[in-house]
Amino acid sequence: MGYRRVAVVGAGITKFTRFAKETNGELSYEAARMALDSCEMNLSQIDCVSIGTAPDAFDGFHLNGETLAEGSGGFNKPVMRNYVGGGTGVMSAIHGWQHVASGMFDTCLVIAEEKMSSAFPHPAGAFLTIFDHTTEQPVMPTLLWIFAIEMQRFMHAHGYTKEDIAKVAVKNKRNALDHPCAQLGAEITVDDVLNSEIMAHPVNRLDVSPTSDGAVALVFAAEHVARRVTEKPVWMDGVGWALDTAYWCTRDLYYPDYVEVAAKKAYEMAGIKEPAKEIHIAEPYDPFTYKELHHLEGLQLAPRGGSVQMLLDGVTQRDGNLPVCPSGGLLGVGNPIAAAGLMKVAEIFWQLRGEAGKRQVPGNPTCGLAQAWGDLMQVGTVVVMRT
Amino acid sequence: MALVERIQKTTDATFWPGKIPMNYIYTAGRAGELFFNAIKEKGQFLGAKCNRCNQVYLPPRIYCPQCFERIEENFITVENQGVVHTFCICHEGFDGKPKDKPSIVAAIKLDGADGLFFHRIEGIDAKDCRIGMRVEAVFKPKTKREGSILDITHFKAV
Amino acid sequence: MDKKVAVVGVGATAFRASTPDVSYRELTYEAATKAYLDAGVEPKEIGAFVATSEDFVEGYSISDEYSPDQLGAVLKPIHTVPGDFIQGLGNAMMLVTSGFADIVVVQGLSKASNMLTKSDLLTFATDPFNWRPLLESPHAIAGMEMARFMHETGTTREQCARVVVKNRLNALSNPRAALGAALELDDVLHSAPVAYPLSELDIAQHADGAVVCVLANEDKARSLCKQPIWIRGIGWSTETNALDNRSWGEAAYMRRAADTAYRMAGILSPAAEVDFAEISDEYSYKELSHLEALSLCPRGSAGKLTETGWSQPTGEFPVNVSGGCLGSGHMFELDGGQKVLECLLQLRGQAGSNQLADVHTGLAAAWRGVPTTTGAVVVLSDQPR
Amino acid sequence: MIRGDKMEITKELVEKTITALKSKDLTDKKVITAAWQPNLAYAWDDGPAISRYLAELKNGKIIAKRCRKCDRTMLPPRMFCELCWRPSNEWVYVQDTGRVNTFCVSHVDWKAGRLDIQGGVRPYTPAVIEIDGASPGMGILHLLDNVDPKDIHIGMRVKAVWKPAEQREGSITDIRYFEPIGS
Repeated sequence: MGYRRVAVVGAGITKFTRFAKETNGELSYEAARMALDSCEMNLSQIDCVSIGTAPDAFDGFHLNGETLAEGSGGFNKPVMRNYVGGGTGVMSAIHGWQHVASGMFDTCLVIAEEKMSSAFPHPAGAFLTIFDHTTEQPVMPTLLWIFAIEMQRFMHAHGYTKEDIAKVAVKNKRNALDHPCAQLGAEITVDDVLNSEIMAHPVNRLDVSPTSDGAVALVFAAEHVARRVTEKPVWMDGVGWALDTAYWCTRDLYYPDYVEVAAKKAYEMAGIKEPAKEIHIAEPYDPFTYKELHHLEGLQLAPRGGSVQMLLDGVTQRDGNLPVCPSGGLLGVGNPIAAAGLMKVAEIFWQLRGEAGKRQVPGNPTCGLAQAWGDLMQVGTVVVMRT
Repeated sequence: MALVERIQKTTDATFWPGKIPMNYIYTAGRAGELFFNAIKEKGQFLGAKCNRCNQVYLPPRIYCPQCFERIEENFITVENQGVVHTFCICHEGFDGKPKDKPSIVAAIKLDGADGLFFHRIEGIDAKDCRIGMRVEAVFKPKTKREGSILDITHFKAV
Repeated sequence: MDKKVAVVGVGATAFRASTPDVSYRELTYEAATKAYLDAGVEPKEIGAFVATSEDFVEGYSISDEYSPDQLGAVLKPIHTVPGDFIQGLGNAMMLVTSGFADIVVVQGLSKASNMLTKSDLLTFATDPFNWRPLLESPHAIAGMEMARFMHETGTTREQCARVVVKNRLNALSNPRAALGAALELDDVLHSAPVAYPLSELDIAQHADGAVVCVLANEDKARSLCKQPIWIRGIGWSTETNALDNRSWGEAAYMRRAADTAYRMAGILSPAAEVDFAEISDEYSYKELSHLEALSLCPRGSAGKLTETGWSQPTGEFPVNVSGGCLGSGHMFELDGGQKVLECLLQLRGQAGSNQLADVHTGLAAAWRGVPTTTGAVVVLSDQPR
Repeated sequence: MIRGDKMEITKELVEKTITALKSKDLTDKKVITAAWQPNLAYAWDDGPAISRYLAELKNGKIIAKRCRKCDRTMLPPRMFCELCWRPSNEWVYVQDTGRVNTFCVSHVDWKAGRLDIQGGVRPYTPAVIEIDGASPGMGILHLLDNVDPKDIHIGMRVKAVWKPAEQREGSITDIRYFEPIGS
């Protein structure tokens, strides 16, 4: 099946921070303006806008997509919001692809924004109400529980230790030192992670990405436009997404089937037979340390039970064979949910164009992957990009 | 058949009550900060002018929604008087509960601005309110102003 | 964009003011079962799914989690569009024309009866600095819009009230509709004022229900379905959620959405080429302002035409024969779904006692309600472009 | 309009995109803010599956539903099988015992408040519990108690501790918690 070729031609990003003075519309504008400037386009050349923002409960607006439309360049334009919980950031890139690949639009401005600080002092109520209102919420669960529960199962299945998993935080926070937008770049040790306060065993403070404000924007274009505005289009060669059942307690959480299904669809579309060989650089979703490893296995970039060995062998370092989260990921750059996912897609864009500055991985990568996860351990969203 | 079994007795049809417990503090943002400080400190309204589109946005933006140029530097003062662009007579509050006394809620085009400002008109009978009528902002005393649209108590007919 | 897409199956529940005997799961499952049966497909043959919902309407902080099971979409590509059903339909169409999937499903659901604080909910969609502190009803935004529309076009409250009388009467003969009633003009005009000129009966009450549509590309449509209904054109547009710089006297968003849809459909003269329409009427005046924005009648004429019976089922251009939102119920994101459903049934000749004679092209148009300025339009036809 | 294309996200470029504040700036009104507490209240219809589930919990029993085609006993019960997508079949009672599929030891409550562990407060120990009589892997989210958190392990056998009948109200919390069998 031949698809209409779709390229990313521009990208913009705000700094990520815990409390931003800017409104959610202003954050969107800053990212969108930078993305348009990066490819010297103006708003009149944009056919449509896709907005990604995770729960309305963070920004604090019912119909948050409508609230964000104007700052996202959507005034008097076709605007559509996409939503798959935490997977929304990468879904936004997929949604941008859908708009242009459909043939209905030649250009699409994709914005992902989150202003989690509006939920004050903490978005706890939003995390409680992701669970089934009748059968789960009465035991007063929190988001941390579901991660800790999954991490426990993942460690149990493969015999992984907390010490080994902690190395993800060490790697990503160090990588983030080179990211000008990063909220939590740091030089830390495994002991720092293990000795940080216990949140919900086996999860410690430094296993967790922060609460953040921020926005990211990408410009998508059909081939004939892309060739006109840039010499270095980055092609969206494969996209895939999937949701598993909402009955999350009925699944074995040790393995993310939903990521596998999404990845296989993206690989099929991109003509990738051996992902571990053909993909040079990966940005899997890392809201928690173990999630990077969990997702590498689901993405078929590490064998089941083999992701920790890759980490220990240095394969996933920025100068390793398969650099993973060279941006610094959510653990280091920060986690304004939807924006964090699109930040990963933007990182692949900059890396493949050789524009990642101090974060640039060696060896002129030509094929990269970004992935996000979301909902009740449920959503996989994957894009494969090539120069 | 979609559902092989359905509830057969009304008493078996139960529901589960719940709330989404959230609490918010919003920031006014870069443009809003200037706008509300001008109301608070000077009793003035600020608009943002896009020279390219020849529009004065009120409340001001850091960007022009139409051409997307940055207009953060182009804030100008507009008048405290203007005309009623449209209005309605509101009998319910924000929560849908009936009010003791209906209010006149109006969209007001202040002189010098293109954008509309929303507030209540007081001191006239509802049936005397007209589209096109001139009105003026009535501010609280400066010491009582906090940087909010409620620093304006209401608009009155000129 | 020359690829053709058709609706090959549709399923819906009845729309009712409340549905205490089923949860959102069973409600959606019923609509999906009917739609798949109608299309002759099994869930495993469906390539992708689009759900439409908004978190705070459903009562979850991440409502999309609960979308796959009742659609048979477990481990399938499914995502949520927090938008009107017709926007979801547009997204599903993109999935077909891009070649991602041959068969795509769109789902809309309303459990409006389960949301107890609807006025608070709409207030929560407004600007926290420039509107909320006034503590005024969100209906005031519609009331002010109605007043400006009447001022600019010369439309009267009586003309708006005629829309209510028409649509609620139409709903009496539609077994799916929740709110059929035989009203007189005075019942509407003298109902309690809410945000005058808007009165209680000018405002659509809510309803529950679910609609599922199955879309397919041309090959699949012709093999699956004897009577595919083609999506000839579709469009959506947002003006702005800000109150200060929107158009108050006309539904500019609907004009732009319609422009896109008509361009895709190759329609130059909508009033002549469209046979009937199902149009958003969450508020009585919206049917009139939308008719004008959709270029189905000249600006300023919709009220007068309504007085003449032009938009009655027996009139020259039937509008909201189903009863519309006023008669079927306002169902948040599902509003567009109700309109698409009724258009499909008319075009298939399955609209029962409300069936119009000799209709080939219908238009469905939805607005996302206060405080938004987002509209979506789809032109459906028994013949492809 | 071909560009040289050497765009790099630098510190200078992003510096002015965000003005970072501190929590105190919001609470002390160093910047202009607006507070809002939305009133979002619901009454979700339980439907035939969950209303029966809750009614049986009130009776001190756990009920599941069968899918004959998939040979699955599904908990919580549902009117259709989400895998084969057929209407589900008969109701079956399952046990109030089970096995810990996975768990964690939480030092925070749902409001992200820290529990006073040093002060002797017991951490929350939520778990996914595979219920005996339901299909393998078919678990529910609940709490473990009456066990030292250090002794909890995957595979541990547990039993429901119910509220007294007169206190039960048709809720998952009619089970107070699960405790190890034999404790």
